[in-house]
Amino acid sequence: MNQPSAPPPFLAVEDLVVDYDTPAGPVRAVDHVSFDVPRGGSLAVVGESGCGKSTLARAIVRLLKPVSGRVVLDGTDLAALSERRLRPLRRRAQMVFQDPYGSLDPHLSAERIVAEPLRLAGVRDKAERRRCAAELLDRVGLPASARERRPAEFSGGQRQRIGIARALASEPDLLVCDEATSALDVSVQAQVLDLLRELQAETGITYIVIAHHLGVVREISTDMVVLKAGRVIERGRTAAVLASPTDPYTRALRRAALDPAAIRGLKPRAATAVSPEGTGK
Amino acid sequence: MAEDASPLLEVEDLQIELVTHRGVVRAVDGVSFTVGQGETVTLIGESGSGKSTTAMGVLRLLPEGLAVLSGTARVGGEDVVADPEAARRVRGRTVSLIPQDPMTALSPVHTIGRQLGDALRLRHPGLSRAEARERGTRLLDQVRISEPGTRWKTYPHQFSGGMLQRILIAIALAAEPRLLVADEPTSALDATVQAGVLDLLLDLQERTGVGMLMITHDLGVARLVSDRIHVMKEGRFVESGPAERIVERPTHPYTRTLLAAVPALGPWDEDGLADHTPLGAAR
Amino acid sequence: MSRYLARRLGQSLLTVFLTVSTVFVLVRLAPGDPAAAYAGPTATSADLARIREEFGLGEPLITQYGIFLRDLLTGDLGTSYSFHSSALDVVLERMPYTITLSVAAIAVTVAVAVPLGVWMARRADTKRELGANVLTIAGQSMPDFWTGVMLLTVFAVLLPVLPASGFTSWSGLILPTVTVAILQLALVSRLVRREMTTALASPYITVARSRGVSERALTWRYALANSAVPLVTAVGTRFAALLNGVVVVEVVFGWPGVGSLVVRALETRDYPLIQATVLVTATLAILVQLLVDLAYPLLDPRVRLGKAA
Amino acid sequence: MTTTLAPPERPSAVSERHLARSSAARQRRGARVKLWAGAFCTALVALPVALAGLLPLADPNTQDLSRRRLPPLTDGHLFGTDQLGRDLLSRLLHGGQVSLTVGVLAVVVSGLIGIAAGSAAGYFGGWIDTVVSRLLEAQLALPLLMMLLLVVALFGPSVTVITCVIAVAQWPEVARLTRSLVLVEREKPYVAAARLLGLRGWSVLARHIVPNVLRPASLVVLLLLAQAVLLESALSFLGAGPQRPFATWGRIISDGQDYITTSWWLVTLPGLVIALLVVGVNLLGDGLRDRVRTHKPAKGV
Amino acid sequence: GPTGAPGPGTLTLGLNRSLVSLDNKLNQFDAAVTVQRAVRQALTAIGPGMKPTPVLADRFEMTAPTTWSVRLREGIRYSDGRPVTVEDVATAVRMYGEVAGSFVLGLFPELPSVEATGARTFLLHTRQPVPVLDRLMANILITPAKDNRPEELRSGVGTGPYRVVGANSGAGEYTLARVPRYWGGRPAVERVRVRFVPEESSRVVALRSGELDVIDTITPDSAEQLTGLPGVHLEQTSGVRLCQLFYNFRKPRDHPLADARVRRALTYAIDGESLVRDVLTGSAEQAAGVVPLSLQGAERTGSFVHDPARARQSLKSLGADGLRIRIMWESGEFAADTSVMEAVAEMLKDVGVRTSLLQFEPGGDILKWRQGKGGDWDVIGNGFPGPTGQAVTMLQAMYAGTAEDERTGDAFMGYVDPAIARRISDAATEADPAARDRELAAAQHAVWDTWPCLWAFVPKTLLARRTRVEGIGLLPVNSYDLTAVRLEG
Ligand SMILES: Nc1ncnc2c1ncn2[C@@H]1O[C@H](COP(=O)(O)OP(=O)(O)OP(=O)(O)O)[C@@H](O)[C@H]1O
Ligand SMILES: Nc1ncnc2c1ncn2[C@@H]1O[C@H](COP(=O)(O)OP(=O)(O)OP(=O)(O)O)[C@@H](O)[C@H]1O
Ligand SMILES: [Mg+2]
Ligand SMILES: [Mg+2]
Repeated sequence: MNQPSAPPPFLAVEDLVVDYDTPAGPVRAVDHVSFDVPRGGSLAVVGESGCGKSTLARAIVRLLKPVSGRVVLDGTDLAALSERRLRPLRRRAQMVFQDPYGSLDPHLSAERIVAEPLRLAGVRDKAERRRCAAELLDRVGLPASARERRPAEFSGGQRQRIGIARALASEPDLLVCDEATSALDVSVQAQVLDLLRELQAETGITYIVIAHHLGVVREISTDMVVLKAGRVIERGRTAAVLASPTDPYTRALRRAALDPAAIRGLKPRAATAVSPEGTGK
Repeated sequence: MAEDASPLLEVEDLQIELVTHRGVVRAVDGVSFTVGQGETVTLIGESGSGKSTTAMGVLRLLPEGLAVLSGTARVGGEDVVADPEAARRVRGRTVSLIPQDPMTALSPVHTIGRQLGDALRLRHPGLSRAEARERGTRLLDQVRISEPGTRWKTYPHQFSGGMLQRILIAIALAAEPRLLVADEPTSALDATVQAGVLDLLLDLQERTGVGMLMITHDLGVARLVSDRIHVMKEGRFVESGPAERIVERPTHPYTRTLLAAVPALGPWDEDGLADHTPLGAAR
Repeated sequence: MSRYLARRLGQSLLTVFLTVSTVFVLVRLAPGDPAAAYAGPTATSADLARIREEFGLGEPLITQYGIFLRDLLTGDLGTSYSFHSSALDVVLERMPYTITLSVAAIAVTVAVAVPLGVWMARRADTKRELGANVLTIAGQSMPDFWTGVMLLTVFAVLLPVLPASGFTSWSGLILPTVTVAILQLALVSRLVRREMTTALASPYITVARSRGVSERALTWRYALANSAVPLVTAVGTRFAALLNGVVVVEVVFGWPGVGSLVVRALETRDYPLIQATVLVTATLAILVQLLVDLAYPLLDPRVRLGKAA
Repeated sequence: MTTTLAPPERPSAVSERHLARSSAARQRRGARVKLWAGAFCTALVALPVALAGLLPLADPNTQDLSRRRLPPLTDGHLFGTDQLGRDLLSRLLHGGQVSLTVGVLAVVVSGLIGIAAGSAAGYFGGWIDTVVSRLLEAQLALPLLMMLLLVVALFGPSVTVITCVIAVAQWPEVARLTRSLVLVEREKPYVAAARLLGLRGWSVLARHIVPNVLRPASLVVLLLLAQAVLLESALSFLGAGPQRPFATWGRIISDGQDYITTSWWLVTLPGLVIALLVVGVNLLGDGLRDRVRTHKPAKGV
Repeated sequence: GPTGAPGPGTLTLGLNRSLVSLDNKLNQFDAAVTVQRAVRQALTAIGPGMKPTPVLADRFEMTAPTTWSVRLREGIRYSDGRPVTVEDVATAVRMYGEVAGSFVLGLFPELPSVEATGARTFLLHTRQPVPVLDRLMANILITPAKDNRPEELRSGVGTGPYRVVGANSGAGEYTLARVPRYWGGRPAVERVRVRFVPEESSRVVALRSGELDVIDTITPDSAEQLTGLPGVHLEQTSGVRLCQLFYNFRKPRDHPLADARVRRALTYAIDGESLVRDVLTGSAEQAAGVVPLSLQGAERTGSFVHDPARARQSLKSLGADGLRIRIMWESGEFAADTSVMEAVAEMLKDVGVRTSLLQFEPGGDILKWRQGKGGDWDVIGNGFPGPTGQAVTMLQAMYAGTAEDERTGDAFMGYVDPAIARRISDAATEADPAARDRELAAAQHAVWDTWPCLWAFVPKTLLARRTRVEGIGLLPVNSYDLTAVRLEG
């Protein structure tokens, strides 16, 4: 896959397989997925709901142990590492969770949640940590008055932003965003996307973005892969894939994407702008 | 379908204040709107502006010790602000809710079948377990959960976020409500499934005249399904109007900012003629 | 799951075995002489030597242990020194009493403490909740002996409605059960209260409420099911402990349970009886705990047993 | 964003009544009441015990056989006298020093061991769980009193031995509960999030999981206080208590048992003192747990 | 009436110790005797005044110093109708000899051999004279030879007025029913229920509520509490048990306690009267001899005097004023043991003797200490039973220790006095009752003069009954004859 001349990819996922154990036996959620992302690149993962995107994301950051395959981050295969060997590398690969509420420790205030990774990063001074956390929260658009609140006291979008701030606080080299902006209104979303791009320009951070909104995908990613039922069915430059998708599913996806500017007319409308071949039913 | 001229939901000057440890927060500051039969009214607006609070307030689901409601909110003619009992009566019958955060909205220790079945049997007390299961699987199928039969006995943590969201939609529909309050019902769904679900909802609206109060960030969705849109910011409506007008001729600066911020999808080759990087080279 | 079960059963067997072995060694290391306790104050050294011989206490510890193990395999736990009959039989004769009292006490505890805890959760931070707290805590803080005698005085002497002692009729079960239950009430009710408060504030409760689920069902079906793991654990632990007998309550109510038996066996250094009691109660207690452990995944499907984090 | 009452064009509907009945206020009030009531009850017992040496009390061991078993409030004996004519109050206060130590140590030691071992077992699973679980299972499976008696028989009935024995006697119950709570908690997404940050297992446990299970676990721990104090009375009863004539609460109670129907105060008063203390400590614990830490005081409207 | 109250024809006894068996080969405590003898009987019994009375034997005579002639009563039968034979007696004696660790065996200097001389007559032979054999034989219960085994019998029949109709020996509960054709008179009570109620206050509550009819061996405090209650009556007699605070006789020669004068001086410190009145609430008597005076052959030898000044002064003059004393005892050795010990400690403190108290868990090593193998001590609390009712048995056990015994630690608390020991053994084998009593009296005076105890007392035998129970002739040995008991109303 890699040309000999090209620089080694920053993240290479090779033949990744992830199973879930269920009482009824293992369920394969990710099925021989391979791709790679260069340093400073950003790759979008799109696909049908339930196709294994989150699973893939969790396997990349090694919250799940893959059945087989490799996740090579900057030359190190994370998949094979023991928890202890992995721990020092953890900070480099962070993730924003799809479940913003569940992934926040309910007994900590927003500020402490964001300050936690700073402590790990070696910021010893408590006041300094608070200041940094406050700044991060500010950057994702959370008001200063909200810093002392606990997760239960926030709106959905605000929780999501706390999750983003926490992930950024680690100053990772790789950030996996699992639907990180799905609960944000478009203007805040734009603000967050700006922030991510800005950071990328500054620090060369690499993104893997899971999103359903193709507009967001287009804005943030340079490349994309399309998953279906745990397998990669299409990949390429984002612009190209969005402009002329080849796989029937991708085409259906593209067709179903709603562009407010493009919708005309009154209800009832043909919402089923999807051709039957594309829904996969 | 009840031939009732009065709106399904009539909110007037609704104000919701949250009494927190840090003082009183006014989350919703005097909003008024109505949702009539067969109508879809959409709230869009800033994150944290009070959309969910409004929705929950209308259902009187905010903790009694936390929220102080004032104004009126009549659901099917009954004012739930004045009478908490009325809210209890209408919930699960006249009105049902699709909550915002699907991952925490289901009891983790009960199977989804149990929770969906319960919802069904609340609506139809006579239903046997088997019948409930039969209807339930059909509902799951309608929201495009594959293999609903085998998934009936699985637990929420075994589902993806989008699947849970669809299950919650199925549960909300199980109540066969006259009014559906949907808080970002498709935010975790990909476009094809979203289309399917919206189709289902619109079809339902067509058939039964269900009224919908919808909250969404996706202006595309808002544009598609809404009759009226209210733009919310800091607890108030900054702009209200028919969907087309809001999307096409926004007057308030905030609405304009919002519309301007919508990520563009870009052009595409609908016929699939242009070629692009072939499969296999991801760079 | 079945592999886990097999491993757990193996481990539990081993635990029972080690427990009994520990006791075997401990009672022999501790000062005290079964022969002396047996022979009474007038015995001479010669008597003692003969009795020791008779009991097989002359052998070195390791030999005694070997014999003990050999006999254990054939289900023979020896003859009780003070009862002069099979130690196992003596214990098994008392076991029904202990089990009856334990089951009754746990049942009453759960039947009272759970609704009380739920009530306390609903009335959180009110004067009445405070009152309930104070009463239950005070109830479990008073010496069990005191509680027992007070109940006896009231219900057997002042208003003679219940028998004072023994298990001559089912009504004889009431007072000991109530006494034991009073000792557990504070813990279980407060635990239920705490867990229910958390559960009732969870989003899924709100969502279930939005579906029109009645408050009753919300509390009893949803919130309680979500508090089940700690509740079952606490109750299971208490139950296991009760199976070891409740010495004081047994003594006060003349209840022929194993608790007072083992204390008496210890007083007379009745080694076979001590070992038999420990074997029986430990097996039961460990079984109860195994069941509690196995219940976890049923009570909360997220729990994965035997897996490292 | 919300406004914390920006230009109040619209009057707030929040009345004083709402404020007073809001869960925030109720919780704060509840916590305060519990805190104060708890502190008061605790102090009412603990202070005199601590100051027993300084208070103008009769000698706890001086007997007066002609004035034995005087009921409370007679002849200057506030709590009456015991079966040998010793001043009960003085014995309670002097003996309380050991009993309180036993109780507090039991709570601290059993609590710490129990929470640490239980949460480690629940979180790490594997062999740690096996070892801890089997250990606590074994200890729970043994009749507690028998084990205490054996250990005391082995090491002699000194206050130190008794204190240590009682202190470690109760960890299994705490450990088991903590373990079960952690088993549920560790599967929650926020734990995965914490692990992802690169926290060591122990830090995840200590900083994220334990604080979330501490509330229910500490409930059990604080209730151990009474059990610990009373266990000592069972030991005293069987002659395994600390050396006579030194009075501990357990000893006073066990000696008074013979007289419970003739001289009610000999057991009832020490029992009430223990109950008062335990109620106090538990309320104090509740109050501290429920206390709302806010930087800004609540503002009215 | 209260739940659980016995019916009109049923007598319910509440024992505080679990009656493991109705046989007594291995298990005999005084209160059990009442029940055991209602089912199985011996040749004789100890009656009022500690005199032997014939039961199964109608003749029991010493025909030579080592030979006794016995005749079985005419027409006695077991409850199942079988007759009692000489073979049954011979087997019973043999079985008591074969069982290991028998308590009964300890009472006999040697077991007699049985020589049948007729269908109902036989001779009992001993090697040494056993002048009290007629009393000792009261402990050998007769069972059909066929059913007898060298172990405690779980079932089986006896000649007694009652037979067992229900038993749970693990729980210590028995139901006895009247034997229809009992060879003696028909007992008045139809059914007897025996229950084990370990806790004193529960027994008291149960008696008050009418659930129990008789509770024996009650503590001073229960006695005090039950006095004057309607429906309850207290019985008491002087007891046969001796409770002592015995000195350690293994002290080195130069130790103050090795000096009888120091031992006596210390006794002056003890206010025995107050102990009896205040601590034991009048339920005991100070010892006025070296054995309880209710025993046959007991001699009044002196009494304990309370005189702290004299104690202080003598101790000083004997150079023992800095004495420190360690008192030890096993929990439950006698009623109110801890209170007595704490009070004694305080009294000793008043004469300048510092005391430490060491209480042992039951079953611990108290015996080792008593045998001098546990370590040093000064005074031990000890209760000594007198089940035979004979002074000589008790004297032999306590004061007849020889140097040889002491090598194994068997001399009671190290008490070795060859002259006294000889006297006691001579008395024990003396066939002539008058001479024996003279000899014993002299020995008792000699013992008293060695001041073996810091203090000693004889607890009274106490029993409480509902007033509906009549005819309990409580004996000092703490048993009574169930056949004589009647139920009124
Ligand atoms: N318990 C609480 N205590 C204090 N503030 C709260 C509490 N609950 C909600 N809020 C605040 O109330 C405001 C309204 O929240 P709401 O959930 O209605 O927002 P929303 O419009 O739904 O936002 P989003 O689109 O992000 O979900 C937010 O600013 C939120 O921070
Ligand atoms: N704990 C689990 N046990 C069993 N199956 C699971 C578990 N978690 C997820 N799955 C299954 O794995 C598949 C992939 O789930 P995943 O969460 O990766 O989907 P996703 O692509 O992120 O979907 P969405 O867009 O809806 O979030 C789903 O079919 C889901 O049912
Ligand atoms: Mg997902
Ligand atoms: Mg919201």
